[in-house]
Amino acid sequence: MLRPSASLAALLSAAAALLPATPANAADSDEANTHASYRFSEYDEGALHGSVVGDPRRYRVLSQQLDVDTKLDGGAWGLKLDATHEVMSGSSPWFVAPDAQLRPVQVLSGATIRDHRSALSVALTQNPGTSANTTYTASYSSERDYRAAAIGVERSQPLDAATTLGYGGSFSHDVIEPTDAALYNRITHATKNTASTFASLAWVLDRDSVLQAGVQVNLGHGYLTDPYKLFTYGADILAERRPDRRVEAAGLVRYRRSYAQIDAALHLDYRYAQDSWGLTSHTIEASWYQGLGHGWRLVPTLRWYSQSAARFYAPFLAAPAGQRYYSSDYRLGTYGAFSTSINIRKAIGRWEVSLGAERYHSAKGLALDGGGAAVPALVDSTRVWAGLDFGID
Amino acid sequence: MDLHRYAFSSMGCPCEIQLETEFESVARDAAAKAQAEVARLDEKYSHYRDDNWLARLCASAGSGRAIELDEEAANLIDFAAALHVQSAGRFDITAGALTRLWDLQSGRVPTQARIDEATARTGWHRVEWQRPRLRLPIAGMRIDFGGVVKEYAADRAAEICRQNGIRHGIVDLGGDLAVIGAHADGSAWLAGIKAPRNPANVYASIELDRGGLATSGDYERVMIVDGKRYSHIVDPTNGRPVDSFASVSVLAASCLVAGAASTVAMLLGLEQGAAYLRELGLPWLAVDADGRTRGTIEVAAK
Amino acid sequence: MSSHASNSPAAKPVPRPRRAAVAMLAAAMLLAAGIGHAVGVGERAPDFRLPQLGKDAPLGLADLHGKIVFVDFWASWCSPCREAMPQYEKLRASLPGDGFAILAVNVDETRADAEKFLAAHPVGYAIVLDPAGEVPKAYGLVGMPTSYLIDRNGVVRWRGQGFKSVDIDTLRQEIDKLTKEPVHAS
Amino acid sequence: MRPDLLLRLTCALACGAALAACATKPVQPWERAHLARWDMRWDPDSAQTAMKQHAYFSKEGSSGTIGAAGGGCGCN
Repeated sequence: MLRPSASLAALLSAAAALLPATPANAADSDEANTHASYRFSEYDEGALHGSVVGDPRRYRVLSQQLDVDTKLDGGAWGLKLDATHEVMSGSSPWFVAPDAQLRPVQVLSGATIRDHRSALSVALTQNPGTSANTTYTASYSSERDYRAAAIGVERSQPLDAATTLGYGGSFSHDVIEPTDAALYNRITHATKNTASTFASLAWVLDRDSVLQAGVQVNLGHGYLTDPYKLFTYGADILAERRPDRRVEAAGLVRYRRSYAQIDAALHLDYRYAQDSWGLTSHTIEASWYQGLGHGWRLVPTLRWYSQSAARFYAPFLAAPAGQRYYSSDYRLGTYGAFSTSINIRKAIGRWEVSLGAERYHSAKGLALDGGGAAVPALVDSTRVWAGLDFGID
Repeated sequence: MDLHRYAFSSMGCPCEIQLETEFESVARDAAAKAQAEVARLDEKYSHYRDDNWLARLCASAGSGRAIELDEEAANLIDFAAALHVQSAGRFDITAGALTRLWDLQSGRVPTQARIDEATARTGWHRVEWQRPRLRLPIAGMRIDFGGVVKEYAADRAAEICRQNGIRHGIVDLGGDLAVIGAHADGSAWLAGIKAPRNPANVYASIELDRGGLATSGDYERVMIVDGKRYSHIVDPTNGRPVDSFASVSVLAASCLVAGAASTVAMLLGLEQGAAYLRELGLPWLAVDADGRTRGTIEVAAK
Repeated sequence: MSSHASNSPAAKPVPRPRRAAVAMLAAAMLLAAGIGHAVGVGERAPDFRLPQLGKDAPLGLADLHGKIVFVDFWASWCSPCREAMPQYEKLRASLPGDGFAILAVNVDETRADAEKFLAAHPVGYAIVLDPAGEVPKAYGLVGMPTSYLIDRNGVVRWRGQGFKSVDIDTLRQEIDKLTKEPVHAS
Repeated sequence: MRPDLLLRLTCALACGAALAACATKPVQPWERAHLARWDMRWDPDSAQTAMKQHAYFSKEGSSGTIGAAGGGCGCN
C-alpha cells in the first residue's frame, strides 16, 4: 500500500462539494480586483559644493500620492485614478556671477519659495489584464505659476506567443504664469506644447527572462525657458534665453531575469537620449528583488546618470559675442550622478507596507566625459519614502 | 439574548443544539428544522437499520446491478474516495462487513477465518464507481459512512440554523461540534473533550468560535476481552481493530473535514497518524492509551 | 528629425536597419504559425485523461460524456485564474450537478503550488493535473487562463480568453441554452 | 551622435535580441510561472516609480521612460 499523503487541499475541495455554502473565502469579485496604493515621500537637497551667495537652505519637497485602480463593466474596462500633492520650499539656483578671478559663484534665490502642486490623472484601460489592451490617459497638474494638461494613448498588442508590440503617444499643453512677474521684470504668461510618441518590442527570451527595446521621440515647442533664471551676460544680468523648439530622441532597453528558485529577480534598464540642444544622456539602472520569505522583500537599486552640456550652457559669459541663447541652469550642464537606494517591503494578507531611502550624489567627475564648463549648482540629495498598498494578490 | 438548549438522541448518540436568540420561537423553529435534517440523514445513512436507503444499496451487493446515487450520496462517496487515497487505503467505507463482524456488544473476538471471510467482502478498490453509478460486485459487501455522515449532519444542522436567522449557536452530535457563530458577546464556545479512559469527566476544553471540532476515540464503543481493549475502529487492510491513540481531536473549517482528519489519523495509528496530522497542518490534539497528550491545540485550563 | 542636423537621412536610399526590421517581423510571423492549431468554437474538444487531485482514479472528458462540461486551464501563478476560481465555484454550487460539471486542468509544474492555493480557496469541482502541459498543447492554448464550454456532444460552444467577471453571466446563459438542446446520438 | 545613428543602434539591438528569441523554443503560455511573478513585471511598483521619475525629472536635463508621460511641472 502507498505511503499516506496528507492533502488539506484535496480534503477541503472534496468537502466543498458537500457543503457549498461556506462563503468564508469566496472573495467577491469586485473586492478581488481593486488595488490601492498610498505613497508619502520627503526629498531634501544637501548644501551646495561650490561658493554660494544667498540662502543655503536648498530645496525640500514633501509629496503624497494616492492611486486607486479597479475594474468596471464586469471586467471589460480598468479605471485607474492617481492623485498627487506636493509642498515645495527652500531656495533654488538663480544665476552665476564671476568672482574677481572669474571663478563661478552660484547665487541662490531667497528661501521665500513656498509652493504646492496638485495633479490628478485618469487612465481607462480596455481589456485590462490581457496582453492586447489599450489605455487612454488624461492628466492635469497645477501649481501657483504652472498648469499642465495632457492626454495620451498607449496600445499593447501581441505579435505572436513570444513577442509583444507596444506603441502610443501623448500631448501636453502647459501654461506658465511666473510669480512676482512685475517685481523681477519676468514674462507674465507663456505656453508650451509637448508631443511624445514611442514604440517598443518585448520578447520572451526563455522561461526566466524577458527583454524590451523601444524608441521614444519628444517634440517640445513654445516657451521652453525657465522664467525665474537669470544669466550674467558680460556686465549685464539678463533673463536666460533658450530656443523655443526642442526635439529629443531616446532609445531604451529593459531586461528582466527571474531567479525564482531563490525567490529573486534582476532588473536592468539602459536609456540613451540625445536632443537638438546638443545634450546627450546615458542612464543605467540595476535593481535586485530579493524575497526573504514570510512576505518580506528587499530591493536594492543602483542608478548612474550622465549628461553632456547643451550647446548654449555656460555659467556666465565674461565677454559675450552676440550669443542668441544662453543659460546657466545646472540641468543643462555636463555632470553625472550616482544614486543608491534600498526598499524593504512586507506583505500582510492583502496589504503591503513598504519603506525606502535613496541617496543621490551628483558631480562633474561622474559624467561620461567630465569636460566642458563648470556647473556650480550641483547638489547631493536624499529621498525617503513610505508606502501602503491594498489588494495585492 | 438568552441561551436555548434542545437535547435529542440521533445517530446512536446524545445530541444537543444550543442557540442564542432574541426570541425563543426563532430558536425553537430553527432547532426543529435542524433536528429534522439530522433525522433524515440518520434515517438514510445509518448502517444499524435494515429498511433504509443504505440497506437497499447494500442489498444490491453481488447482484450485478449498478445503483444510481443522488447528488448528496454521490458527493459523500467522492469524499470517501478522497480519504481512501490520503489514508493509503486505511479509510474504506466498504469496511461495513468488518465493523459488523467486530460487533463490540458481543464480547467475543471473532476467529481469524471469519475475519478473512469478512475482509474478502471489503475493499474500496473492488467497488465500481462511475459517478453517479455505483456497483458492489461481491455479495455481502457493506457501505459504512462512519467518520463522515455524523460530522456532515452537524455541518448541515448548523447551516440550516444559519438559514433560519440564527447567528450565535453550536450543534453537538455526540461530541462532533459545528459552530453556527460565536456567543452574542463575541466569546468562543468551550468544547469539553472526554477523558478516553473514563468518559465521565472532561479532561480538556477547547475554545471554538468558528468551524468544527471532531473527535475520534475508542472509548465509546469498546470491548475488553482478557484485559485487551478492542475499539470500534477497524483497519480494513488487516481486518483487525486499530491499535492507535485513545482519542484524536481536530479543528477545521467544517466538522466534516475535522472528522475526516481525526478518523484517518486514528486509522493510521500512533506514528503515521501523528505525521499525517502534522503534514495536514490543521490544529490537532491526541491522547495515547497511557494518557500522554500531544498536538498543536492549546488546551484551555480545565 | 531636427531641421538643423547636418546630414539629414532623407536623402539616402532605404537605410539598412529598416530592411532588417522587416525581415525580423517576417521570421516572427512564420514562427507563430508553427504552434499547434488553437481549438475554437464549433470544433470537437480533444479528449484527454489526467490524474485527479486527491483521487486515485484518473478523470477524462469522456467520463463526463452526456454532461455540459466547462474546462478551465489554470495555474496558481496566474492571477486572473485565482480571481476566476471562486466565481466558478459559486457557479457550480448554483447549478444542479447532474447535467453540468466543471473540469479544471491545473498546469502548475509543482503540485504543491496548486495544493497550497486550493487549501486557501477550496473548490468543489474536479481538479486534474497536467504538469507537462500536454493537454494545453493539444488545445493550442494561446493565453492563460483559457476556458471552454463543451456541449453534451463534445463540441466547443464558447471559449473564454482571460477572465472577466461578466463571463460568469455569459456562461449561465450559454449553459441554460445548451441544457435545452436535444442530445444527438453520438 | 546624430539621431539617425541612434535609430540604427536601437534597431540593430532589437534585431539581435529578436533573432535570439526566435532561435530558442518559444515559451508556451502555460510555462510562464516565473514570468508571471510580481518581481518580473516591467514596473512592479508603479506608484513609487512615478514619484522617483518625477524627482529625477526635476533635476536632470533628460527624462522620461517608455509610456505616456503626463503631469509636467514648473520644477526649478
